[in-house]
This record gives sequence, structure tokens and C-alpha cells, in this order.
Amino acid sequence: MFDTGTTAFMILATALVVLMSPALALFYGGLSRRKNVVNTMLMSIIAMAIVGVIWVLIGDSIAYGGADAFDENGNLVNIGALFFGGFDRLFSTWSLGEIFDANALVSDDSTLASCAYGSYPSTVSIAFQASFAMVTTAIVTGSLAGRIKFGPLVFLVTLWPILVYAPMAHMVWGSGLIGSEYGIGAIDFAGGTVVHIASGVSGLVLCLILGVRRGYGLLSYRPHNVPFVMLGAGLLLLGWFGFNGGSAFIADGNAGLAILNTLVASCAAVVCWAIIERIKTGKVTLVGASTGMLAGLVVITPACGFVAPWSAVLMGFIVSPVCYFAIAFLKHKLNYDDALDPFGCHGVGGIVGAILTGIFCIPELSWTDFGGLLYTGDPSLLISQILGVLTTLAYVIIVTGALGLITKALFKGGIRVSTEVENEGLDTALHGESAYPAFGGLD
Amino acid sequence: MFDTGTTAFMILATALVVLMSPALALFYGGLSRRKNVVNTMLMSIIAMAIVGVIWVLIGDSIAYGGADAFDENGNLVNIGALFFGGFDRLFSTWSLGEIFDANALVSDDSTLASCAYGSYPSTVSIAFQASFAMVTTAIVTGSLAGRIKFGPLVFLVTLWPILVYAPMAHMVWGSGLIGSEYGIGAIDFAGGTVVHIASGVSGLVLCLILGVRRGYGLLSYRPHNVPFVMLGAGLLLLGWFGFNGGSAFIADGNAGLAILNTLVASCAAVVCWAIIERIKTGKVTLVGASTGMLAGLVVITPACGFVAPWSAVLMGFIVSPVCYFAIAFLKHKLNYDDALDPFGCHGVGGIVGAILTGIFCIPELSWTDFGGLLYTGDPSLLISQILGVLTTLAYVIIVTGALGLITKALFKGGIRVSTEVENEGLDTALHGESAYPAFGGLD
Amino acid sequence: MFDTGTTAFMILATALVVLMSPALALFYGGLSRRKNVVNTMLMSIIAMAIVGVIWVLIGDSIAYGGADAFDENGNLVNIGALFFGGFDRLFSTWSLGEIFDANALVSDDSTLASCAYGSYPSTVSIAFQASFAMVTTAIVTGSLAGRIKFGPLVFLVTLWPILVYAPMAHMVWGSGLIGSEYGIGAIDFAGGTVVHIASGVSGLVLCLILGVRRGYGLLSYRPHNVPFVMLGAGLLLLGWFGFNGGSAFIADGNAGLAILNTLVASCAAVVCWAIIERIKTGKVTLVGASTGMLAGLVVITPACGFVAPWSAVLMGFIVSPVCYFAIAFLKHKLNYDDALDPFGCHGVGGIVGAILTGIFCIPELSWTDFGGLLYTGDPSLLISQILGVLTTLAYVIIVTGALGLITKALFKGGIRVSTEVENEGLDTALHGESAYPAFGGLD
Amino acid sequence: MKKVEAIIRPSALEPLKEALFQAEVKGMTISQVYGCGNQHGWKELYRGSEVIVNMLKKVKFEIVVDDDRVSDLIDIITKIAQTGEVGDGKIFVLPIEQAVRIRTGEIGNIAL
Amino acid sequence: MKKVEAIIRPSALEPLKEALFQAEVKGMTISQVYGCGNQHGWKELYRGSEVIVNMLKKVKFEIVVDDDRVSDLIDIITKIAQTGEVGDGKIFVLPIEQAVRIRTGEIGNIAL
Amino acid sequence: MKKVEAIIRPSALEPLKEALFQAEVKGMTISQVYGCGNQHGWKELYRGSEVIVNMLKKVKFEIVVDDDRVSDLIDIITKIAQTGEVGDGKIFVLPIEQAVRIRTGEIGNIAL
Ligand SMILES: Nc1ncnc2c1ncn2[C@@H]1O[C@H](COP(=O)(O)OP(=O)(O)O)[C@@H](O)[C@H]1O
Ligand SMILES: Nc1ncnc2c1ncn2[C@@H]1O[C@H](COP(=O)(O)OP(=O)(O)O)[C@@H](O)[C@H]1O
Ligand SMILES: Nc1ncnc2c1ncn2[C@@H]1O[C@H](COP(=O)(O)OP(=O)(O)O)[C@@H](O)[C@H]1O
Repeated sequence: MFDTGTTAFMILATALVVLMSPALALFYGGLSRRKNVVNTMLMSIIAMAIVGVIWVLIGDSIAYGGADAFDENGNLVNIGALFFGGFDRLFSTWSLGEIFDANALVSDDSTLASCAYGSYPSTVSIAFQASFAMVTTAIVTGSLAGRIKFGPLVFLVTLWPILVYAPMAHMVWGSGLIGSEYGIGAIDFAGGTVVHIASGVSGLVLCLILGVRRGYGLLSYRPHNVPFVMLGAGLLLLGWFGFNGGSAFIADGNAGLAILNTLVASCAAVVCWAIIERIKTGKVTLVGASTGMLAGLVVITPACGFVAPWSAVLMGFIVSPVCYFAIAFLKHKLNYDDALDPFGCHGVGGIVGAILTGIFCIPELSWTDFGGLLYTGDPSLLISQILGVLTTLAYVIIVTGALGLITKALFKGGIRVSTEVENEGLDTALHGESAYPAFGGLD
Repeated sequence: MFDTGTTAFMILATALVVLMSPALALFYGGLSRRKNVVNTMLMSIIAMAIVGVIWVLIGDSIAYGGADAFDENGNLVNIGALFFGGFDRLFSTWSLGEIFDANALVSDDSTLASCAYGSYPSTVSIAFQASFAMVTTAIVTGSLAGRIKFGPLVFLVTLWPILVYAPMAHMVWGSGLIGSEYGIGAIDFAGGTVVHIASGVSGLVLCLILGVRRGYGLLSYRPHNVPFVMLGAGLLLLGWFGFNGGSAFIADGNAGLAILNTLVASCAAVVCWAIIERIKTGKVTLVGASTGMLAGLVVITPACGFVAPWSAVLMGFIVSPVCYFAIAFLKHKLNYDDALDPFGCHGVGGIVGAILTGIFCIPELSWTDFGGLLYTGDPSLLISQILGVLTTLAYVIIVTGALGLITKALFKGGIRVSTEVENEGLDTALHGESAYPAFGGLD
Repeated sequence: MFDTGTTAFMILATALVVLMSPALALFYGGLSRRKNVVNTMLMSIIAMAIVGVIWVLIGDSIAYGGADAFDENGNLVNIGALFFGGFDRLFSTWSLGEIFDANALVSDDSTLASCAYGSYPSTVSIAFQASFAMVTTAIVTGSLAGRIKFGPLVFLVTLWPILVYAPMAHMVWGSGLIGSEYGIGAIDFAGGTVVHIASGVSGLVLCLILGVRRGYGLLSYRPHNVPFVMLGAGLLLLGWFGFNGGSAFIADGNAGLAILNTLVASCAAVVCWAIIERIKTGKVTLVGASTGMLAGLVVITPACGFVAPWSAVLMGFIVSPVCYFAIAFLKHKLNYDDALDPFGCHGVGGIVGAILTGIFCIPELSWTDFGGLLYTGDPSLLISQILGVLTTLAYVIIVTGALGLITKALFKGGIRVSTEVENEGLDTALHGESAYPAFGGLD
Repeated sequence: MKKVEAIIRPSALEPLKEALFQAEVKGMTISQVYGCGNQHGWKELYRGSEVIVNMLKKVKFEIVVDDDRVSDLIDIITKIAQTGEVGDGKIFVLPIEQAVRIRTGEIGNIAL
Repeated sequence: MKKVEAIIRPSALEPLKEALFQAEVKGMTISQVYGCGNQHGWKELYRGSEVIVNMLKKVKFEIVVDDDRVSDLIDIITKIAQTGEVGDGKIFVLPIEQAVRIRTGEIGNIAL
Repeated sequence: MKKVEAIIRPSALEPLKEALFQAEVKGMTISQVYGCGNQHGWKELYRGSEVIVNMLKKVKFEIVVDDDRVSDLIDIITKIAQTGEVGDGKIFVLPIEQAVRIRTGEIGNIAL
């Protein structure tokens, strides 16, 4: 029978994670220029919508369907399954024959429900995983803000979850190459690699292909609405309780540890970001505090169910300077235009989190036989974590890179808007809509 | 004993549905002109507050109190009970004698708790139902935006839940005329008829009585704050998880199916709305995507616990063109001023959803002996659904119409603001408050 | 074993309460002048972040650690424990030795988990209590808006939770002076004294030390963004479901009663506030409705699990005129500059709530042997409540007052910004950031 | 050439714009301003306190025209923007010494 | 008639408005502008990068008065808006050829 | 002294500001305005309905300079703000009778 407590937990966790896509749209929208607000927000919303449909039809199957890569003795029996799931769970069923079978959808004694999840319904699992795919894809769009055409963007957010996110989920969580104890054996509680490194690095790759915005480096790109940035971050924090807590898949002590760590890591990162700003520029900013909050949430994501609260505080303090460095210095030095900083925040923060997990993981809580360096003195887990990051980087750079270049080749008119459109603003030019038509005061 | 899982589920579902009223205020406020923002938002908030008080004092009793209309053999024994509940549960108690009885409020062995709900407390049930009545009433106000006086509005939102919403809830969910297997036998999982048709059609009726805004059809009514519209829709989506999921009244596979369907239907409707806009105007808008999201949520509401996820995707794709047609063409053709489109979105979407439920309902999941046309080839359920819609239309048009005309007659100075007030804007004229006093830059 | 239902409940309640800090930032930000928005919001966010870190490291221990003040016969055995907890649970462990012990963090059979909470993990309890401390500290900042330097503010929000909030929590909920049946024996379901009186009165004390804003009384301080105020209040309402419901610590009938009362008290207070405005000024405002909503939430906080729904309606009706009087008359009469009205709303509302609890408390639901005056005719509880309020006032005024004066003495340059900074606005002057750089239209 | 500056009520914005288009005025520049004058402000309310708002939203039209169209314009504006209530606004006429169309570099009347 | 245009700091808005009311100036039109001049901009910060803001918020008063009140006005404005720091702003005087009160159609000095 | 008023496209704001600084123009005042003219508006879309927007966002520069710098300025502005497309905007020159620097009370050319 389903456990009502865990079912309630997972349904509501899903609801909170679903909210993260509009919350991200708000966060990104607040960070963008006033003339590009609608476009920036719409990129997240359309990504969310497309991915939602794709996930229930095909994505979940690619991520979690199919046979296992290894047999019970750890022999590799299926090379493809290292990277991909299968096509046996299309349309959110366990087999195409079940598409008209009611039992399969709701009962706890159906093969669908019992074989895979046990204490909560498979429908909830699909929705929960869908909500992850949605927000992850939305994160990527932040790197492309202010200059990508809408057609290519739609093309990208349709294929990216199929080619990058779902395989990554399979590799890490579907007993594939990275997560399986017979493979690399890296652990990732709630998506440091799958969600944050994958999206952040994809953002970087695509923004390199797309090129910098006109006047980048000379012009000042300031957020047009700081309160939106703060509120977006606050709603993301709320969503993250579902994100990290729900990744325990049961309402118990693991989930509890995950949310406590989530809370304190984000708080610590805000404090540390503020300290850095105080030292470097003399002034603490709200955009900075909001960015720090996000960085703290990112860094704890892979670790939240594995580490002690004091480690979470430390991780929050460690991530802020690294992300600050990436955003405030590296980006300008290397002159890539990661417009709203998905790479600087999610990519970099995710890498830091994945590695620190190898240090701070409490052995008893680890998914594998290995615990964090700090507790065991054995670097095995740390090495697995680093290998996991490198494999993720390799996969994401290759596949997203190929996808980006193909997109560029396919769209004959180019994937960038013209200089005129960039000048006018993407909102009126691409969408025939302005975000605040009445704020010239001429209502 | 109460089940803690289901209790947790229902409490948090209630919290999310309660949020829908402020979320709707934001959505509507964003859609309104800058000079009418405060008035538009306040209509939703005051509706929410008044209905909250009314519901615990009397509404819940009218909806779910009283005797049954039919005996166990299906003989009609109480004609009144086809339409109304009773007055035996006033003040949120099971009998007026219990008003000072603590047990009745919190114990699971009290008559209050055990007789009606079983696995979760009756207080939660009352709060959950109250939150439905609140947001439903708030929806209606969207049709009246920009021209109704505040006094008549307060009068309307006080009586409407008593005369229209509570009876509708009784008819559909309180074994009354529409929902009872001995009556019409229509099924409505979370409120397609009760909430959306009732509110949307009431909006239409009242806006016809009220008349069009000055310059309607000539002047451009553009939303003053598109990000608010997006965020409002996002928060409504969050609330809808509580709305549709909670309507399973237990944290199990039905609730899981309901939320998965809710998610994918809204995603599909966004995608479809975007496609329509691309075809009709060449440009995809954020207000369009947000409207599509809502339409998808509306259409799946009556069906969410009855249909398979692939049907939910289809329903999302079907509802968008219908609502688009109603909003972009029908409204202008027939020249009614459904200001913020509750009719076009909730009324029309609700009708589509109710009918499609008769087609896609999986027989095993139906509340009655009949399943969807598609599965059974038997049109019984479909016919019941259509009859349910027609009955709802008849009841709502008659009662809301009468209420509107009486209101018009009662308020001697008329229920519309003067042309001067409409010109100046309702915010400063009616409320002595402007939404953004400092945005002329003269802070 | 942990109860999954209650664990789910408490985790999600925590998530909702965590959201209250950003929601408050939004509420306060909307109420502030356009040139002080960033500063006002950042005060709440930095308070939240600092307190989050402090709570897991030390605050929770001060509040709930240590020995009991009374032995089982009610003899006072530990005077310090009347006011403070201990230092035995630092770093979110049950003893410093456990800092590396995984079991202590997640298992239900660890001393950590089982000794204190029973049905849900101790990590969740710490996070839940942290979220209370966070928002309570953020409330205080509202009194200081528009004129305090950022350094002293950081100093204050670091020490206040340690010196005032944690001891108050201990006194009331940690079997200390106020809450223990052998002490004053006052009851406070979810924080009327601990949260609202403590923060509101601290705000008053600190704003007296800080002095009025330049031009206060002459200049008009109008909210710069009324929709933010509304949305902030709406999100606070959502959070309050977690706040009051979660204070039952189990998903049962008590929690249900708490949330029903929370809902109807806030609705009733909105209605009543609107009526007062209609009578006093002829016009109902949205800021008024939002303020009323908050006042209703405050007043029901200490009472929500103790009173019947009809009493909650009454309490909502009673609190609005009192708070209105405090905010609209008392403040101007006595000329203190409680900038965003934490005292008028939380302080005054909390006192009203604490006292009314002594009248309306259903005896069977009381934590002590005494019930409300209305039911028992015995004023014992009422007297305890009044004594509890007075003790709270004394403690808070003395300690916050001392803290404020010490802060003033420590910061040589003073704790107030200069007139120039006040004129220019704190956003650009203190933070180098403007909230809406593009709304001069020059994006 | 003259510049006709008209400060009018926001509600006259749309009708005046239409009327000027009708009158074949080729170009105009519009902005939002705040006005103080004989018209008294109104009271806004904030948590029970009254706040006097004595800067009222107005709209300013700036239209540069040939000298002989000035009186024409004054007539049109007066007709459209007049309600007879205090606060209808003012028209001011200023001399313009030169006008240039940036697009072509044309100067003088032809640039209008 | 002359138009006195004063570009001042935002913080002088309220005091100047009061002072002009005191001086029985009957009407004025106020708007928000951005100014560049000797006063250097300030730095805003965005995620660790400095952004130079060199358009500063200023407030513009436009007051049309009888010729003989001009020097009066200049005195008042100078007195109230002067802080002595760079960025106090400027006063410009322009000729006005005609003024019309829209409400009544009155023209000339009486329209002010 | 003359006031040069230039109404230009928003996208020319930053380059023109830079060019004027280069040309050692000491001060200028900038504001947001809406323009109607030969340039046709664009269509915005609202729930399937088209909304004609015929007031276009423009930026107004006001620069008071010595008489002999006027033609200079016109050249600079024309060069920078010209795209050749309809809607580039206009430059108007107005007489200024007096200028005062509020900070010092200096008057005339020295105040600029
Ligand atoms: N002397 C003036 N200089 C500049 N603007 C003025 C002057 N007098 C009035 N105005 C503008 O005209 C508007 C309307 O003037 P007001 O005196 O209120 O009404 P009326 O013109 O109907 O008597 C004012 O709000 C202000 O913007
Ligand atoms: N030549 C000018 N033309 C138009 N506006 C000017 C001119 N010079 C200055 N201003 C306006 O006056 C404001 C203050 O001038 P600024 O040179 O910064 O200070 P100060 O007048 O104290 O030397 C500027 O921000 C600008 O708005
Ligand atoms: N006669 C006029 N008076 C005032 N402003 C004008 C006038 N004509 C044009 N403008 C301003 O100049 C802008 C550009 O003019 P427009 O006629 O659209 O383009 P162009 O100058 O390239 O022919 C307009 O949007 C308007 O702001």
C-alpha cells in the first residue's frame, strides 16, 4: 500500500519544484534589461511547458526505463544502458499496452506502481522528475538572454532535455555510468551534477556559440527590477525544500537532514557573499545576497542528504567566494557572455558541491561503500566525485556543443537577433509585447 | 484515528488553495490598467475575506449540511436537498449545541470528525472548502474590473457564494441534483462546473448587466505589468496542485494521478497557445502563455482524477484554441466586456473540460457506473456531463442574473462609477490610493 | 519510528515558514519609499541569513537545551533555566561528541531523535525553530527602516536572536518562567508572545533609540508599490499555515483547528479593517486590507490551537480596531517613528491575542489545567496570560533597550545615516544599488 | 516657427492626439509631468493617515509648427482639453529659431 | 512673460514647492529628468562589477511668470536649492510669447 | 545663449552622450518622452487582439550652449543619431535669455 505520509510529501515537494520554473523566470526577468523582460521570462516558461509535455511522453522513459547496465555481479551487460534508459515507459506507462489500463495509473498493486516506487505512486514520481527536468532546462536559458531568436530557443529547449538532461539523469540516478557502484560510483543526492553542472555548463557552451551581446563589456547590464530578483530567489528557496527534501523519496530523517542542510547552506552563503562584497567593494547589495542564496542552494544540492549541518554551513561559506570569483572576474577576463550567470552560479557551484561531497559525506549516509575523505581518510569517494564531474563535463560539452552547432547550421537566418532588434529590445521586436506599457506614466 | 499523511496533505493543500486568491489578485492586477490596479486587486482580496468568514459561519452548512435528497433506493425524498444543504452545521460545528464542545473540534472520535470525513479532521475539510469558495468568488470579479462601484461589489461577493457557489457545491458534490447517481450523475473531480463554469458564466452575466467600459473596443486595454501576470499564473499553478490533488481527499494514487494530469495539461495548453499565436499573429506572448497555462488548468480540473496522462495532454491541446477563439474573437464579435476574461478562460474552459471528461474518463476511476465514451462506447456519461453543464448554466444564469438585477435596483446611484471616475482611474477615486505613487520618478 | 505523515507535515510547514522572511521583505519593501527599497528588503534578508546560521550553531541550544528549571514536584531547581536553555546542543547535535555521528542526525533510534521529538526528526525541529527565529528577527527591522546604518543593523540582528528571541522561546516553550505550569503558566500556541510581542516591542524600543526619520510627521511616507504589499501579505498568509499549523507538531485535529482559525481570523480582520476605513475615511484601501490580514494572523497566533472557529472570527474583528488605533492615532500622538509598523501590528496585535486567549481558550484544549474565562468563569488563565505579557514586555524592553544603547555607544559614527544619505536614499548611498534603475524609462 | 506647449489632463491625451492627427499636425512630442496650480490636490490614505497629494499627473504636448498654424492649434487644444473644471491646464507659445530633421538634415519649416 | 526652468536635486523638490507656494507662485509644472554635468556619477555594483551611472536624477521645474517676477524667482530657487556642492543645478530663462488658460480661454498674463 | 533640444531614438542615447562629452559639452539634461510623427507605430498583441501603439519611446536632450556652439552641436547630433530610417527625430533651437548656476549664483555664459 502507498504510505500516505510519503505520498503527501512527494506530491507537495513536486508542487514546490514546479513553482521553481516561474520563480526562475521572475529571478531572470528581474536581472534582465527592461526591454528584454518578456523575452527572458518567456524563455523559462516555454522551456517549462515544452519539457513538461516531453517528459511524460518520452523523457521519463529515457531516464529511468530500460534494462540495467550491469548485472548483479557488476558485469557490464548493456553498454547503451550506461548512458540511456529505454523506450518501454513511454506516455507515463510501464508498457504501451498499459496506456488504457486504469489500475496501472493509480493502484498500489499494479506492476507500474509497485515495481518501481513502493511507498508512493509512480504518477507522483513522474511528475517529480518532470519538475526537475523543467527547471533544469529553464536554467540554461539564462545564458542566452538578450540575443537569441525565439525559434532556435524553442528548438534547443525541446531537444536538450532529451539529449542531455534525461541521459544525465540516467547516468547518475538510473544506475548508469556515473552513479552505479560498478561504474564511477559518484553520489549526487539531489542533482549537483545532473541539474546544476549540466545546465550551467550547457549555458556556457551555448553562450560561446551564440556570441556576446552588442556592447558587452562596455555597456552596463544592470538588473531592471531588484525586488523581483529577491522574490525570485525567495521562491526558489521555497522550491528547493521540495527539490532537496523530496530527493530523499521518503518523509524521514534523511529528508529532514536534507532540508536543514539546505536552509543553513543558503543562509551561510548569503552571509559570506555579503562579507566578500563588503571587503571587495565596501557595499553589500541585494542582488549579491540573492545570488549568494542561490549559490548556497546549488552547492548543497548534491550533498544535502549526506553531510552534517556544520558541514553545510562550511560549504555555504566555501561556495560564495568561488562563484563570486567566476562571476565578477573570470567572466570578464575570458569575455564570455554568460548573461544571467547560470554558469557562474549553477555550473561552478555544482562542481564545488560535487567535490565537497567527497570530503564531507558521512560514511553511514553514503549511497556507496565509501564515505567522505574527512571521516575515512580514504580518497575513493572524492576521486569518484571528481571523475563524475569530469565525465559530466565531457558529456555535456560534447552533446550540448553538437546540439548548439547543429541548431546554428539549421537556422539559415542565424540564431541571433539583428542589431536593430537588440537595440529596440527583444520584447516588442520578437513578441509584440512590452513588460510595463504604462510605466512611462501615460496609462 | 486521523491518518497523519492525509491530514498533512489536506492541510497543506488548503494552504496552497488559500494562496490562490492573492495569486489571482496579482494576475488580475497585472492585467488591469495602471490606474485601476488597487481596485482590481482589492476586489479579489475583499471577496476572499468576506467569503472566508461566511463559509465557516454558514456556507459550509448550505453546501454539505442537511439531509440527503435521495434515499438508498434512489427515491427522491427531499426536493430542496437537490439544490441546497441545510442549516445544521452553522458556525463550523455539527450542531449548534456543539459550539462550545472542544471534542467536536479536534478529536477523531467525535461525531463531528468521524461521521463525515474519516481520515482527516473536519476543521481541515471546512478550511479546504472555504478556500475553494474564496477563489471562486474572486474569479468572478475579473469580469467587472474597471467600472463597478465598490459598495455593489461588496454586496455581490457577499451574496454570490451563498446563493450560487454553495448550492452549486451541494448539487455537484453534496449528492444533489447534478452529482448524485440518482440525479444527473455528472462527475466533477475538482470543480470544473462548481468552480469554473459557475464563476465564468456569472462573470459574463454580471458584465452584461454592468455594461462595457468607456471606450471599450476603441481604446486599447493592455496589461500594465506583464511580469505580475506571469507570476500570478505561476502561483496559481502551485495552488492548483492543492486544488486538484486535494480533491482526492486522501494522499494516494488518485491524488498522484490528479497532480500529474494537472501539470501536463497546463504545460500542453501553454505549448498549444504559443503555437496558435505563432500562426495567427506571428508572435508568441507572455500574457498568452500565462493565459494558456490557466486554460489548461481549468480544463483538467473536472477530469484530473479520472483520465490518463496522455488524455490530459490532449485536453490541454484542445482547450487552448477554444479559449483563444472565445477571448480573441467571440468577445469582440458579441461586444460584451468580460474585462479580464473569466468567462473566456474559466467559463469556456470549464465547459470544455466537463464535456471532455465524458469522453476520456477511465471507467475504473469514474465515480459512477459509467466511463468515458472512448473506453466504453457508451455515451451515458457524456450525456450526463452535458446535462450537468446545461443545468449549471441554467442555474447560474438565473440566480446570478437575478442577483445582478436586484443589486442594480437596490443601489440607487447605480452600480457603475461615473465617467469621470473611470477617466481618473478607480484607484484614487474610489480608494484614495495609487498603486505606484513613486513611479513618476518623484519619490 | 518517525511518522511519515507528521514528518512530511513538519518539513513542509518549515518550508512555508522559511518563505515568510522573503515575503516579509517584499511586504516591507513595498511599504517603503522608492529610494529605500533595496535597503529595506536587504535588512530582512540579511537578518534571515545571519539568524539561520546562528540558530543551528547556538540558538536552538539556548532555547531548548539545558536542564529543566523545575523538578517534577514543581520545585525550582535551576534559576538560570527560567530564562535560558543550555549549551549542550550546539551545532545541531545533542552533544558535541555527536558532531561526527551520523546516526544522531537521521535515525529514529538515536538519542538525538528519540529523546526530544518522537514522531519526527530532530533536524526538522531545528529547521522549523530556525525559520521562526529568522522571520521574527526580520520583523524587528521594519521599525528601523529608512535611517539605520547597515553595520549597526547587522550587529543588532546578530545579537537580538541570541539575547532576546532564544531566551523568550525558552521561557515560553522550553518550560521556562512564562510557559511552565510551575511558573506563570501562560499558554502561547504558535508565538503571540515569543514572536509578535517580542519583535514588535523590540521594534518600538529600537526606533525610540534611533529617532524619527527626517521630516517625519510633515512628509508623507507612502508605500511605493502597493501590489508588493498585497503579494507580501498573501505569501505571509501562506507561510502562516506552516507557522500556526506546524506549531501543533503533529498532523492531527489540533493542527486542523489551528489552520482553520488562522484562515478565518485573518479574513475577519480584513473585513473589519475595511469597515473601519469605510467609517473613518470613507474609502477602503488595499494597504489597509493587507495590514488587517496581518493583524488577524498575529492575533490568532497564540490562540489558534485553543479556540473555536467562531472565537477566531471574533478575535479577528477585535484586533483590527485596536491595531488601527495604534497605527493611525497613537503613533502620531506619541510621535515615535515605528516606520513600517511592526509595533502597531505585531506588538499590539500580539498583546491582544495573548489576552483574548485567556478568555476564549477551550478548557479541554488548554496546555494547563485552566481554560478561558468564558468557559470556566475562572480568571486564572486570563491572569496568567496578562502576567505572561507583562513579563515579556519587561524582559524585551530591558534587554532590547540595553542592546540598542550598547550598539549606539559602540558605533562611534552613530547608528543613523547622515541627512544627506537620508535625502539621497539609502539604496544608492549604502548599497550602491537602485531597485529599479530602468524606470526613468531610460533603459 | 513656434513651439506650442500644452499641459493638459491625462484623460485628454487620447482625444487630443486624435484631433491633432485629424488637423494634420505632422509631429508631436508627449511627456508625463506633474502640475501644481489652482486645482487642489486630493487626499490619499495610508494606514489611517491622510497624505495630501498636491502634484497632479498632467500630460505635456510639445508641437513645433509654422507660425501661422499657432492660433489654429490653440483652438483645437482648447476645444478638446476643456472641461471647464479647475485644472484643465495651460498652453504656452515659445519662439523656435531653428529646426532640423535628423534623418535628412533638412532645416527650417520643411523639417517639421 | 518668461518661463523659468530650474533643474534641481530631487531632495530640493519638497522645500522648493513649499517656498514657491509661499511666494504666491500660482502654478508650476514639474518633471523628472536626468542630468549630466560637472557632478560626477556614482558607481553602482552588479555582481561584483562596477557600473558607472553618470546620468543623475534631477527634477525640473517649469514656471511661467510675468517678466518682473523673474529675478524674484531666481532668488528663491537659488536660496532653497543651493547646497554649495557640485550638482546643485541650473536656472534658465526663456521667452514666452503667449499663454492660454484652457479652462477659460483667457490669454496673456491673466492666464497664469 | 541657445537651448538645443534634440529628440532622438533611445538607442542613440549612450553614443550621443559619449559624443557630447567628447565635444566637451559641459552639461546636459535628458528625459524620456513619447513621440508621434511620420514614423508609424507598431502593433502590440494582447490576448489575440492587436493594439496599435503610436506613441513611440524617444529620448530628449536639452543642452544650453553659447550661441557659437549651436551649429557644432547640430552636426554632432545629426551625425550620431542619424540612421536614415523614418523616426530619427528632430533638433530644435530656442533662445535662452538668462542662465544661473545655482551652486554659485554665477550668471550668463559662465554658468553653463
Ligand atoms: N505659471 C505656470 N507655469 C507653468 N505651469 C503652470 C502654470 N500654471 C499652471 N500650470 C500648469 O497647468 C496646470 C493646470 O493649472 P491650474 O491652475 O490647476 O488650473 P486652471 O488652469 O484650470 O486654473 C497645473 O497643474 C500646472 O501643471
Ligand atoms: N549646459 C547645460 N544644459 C542643460 N542642462 C545643464 C547644463 N549644464 C548643467 N545642466 C543640468 O544641471 C545639472 C547640474 O549641473 P552640474 O554641472 O552637475 O553642477 P553645477 O551646476 O553645480 O556645476 C546637470 O545634472 C544637468 O541636468
Ligand atoms: N512638429 C514636431 N513637434 C515636436 N516634435 C516633433 C515634431 N515632429 C516630430 N517630432 C518628434 O520627432 C520624432 C521623430 O519624428 P518622425 O516624423 O517620426 O521622423 P522623421 O523626423 O525621421 O521624419 C517624433 O517621434 C516626435 O517625437
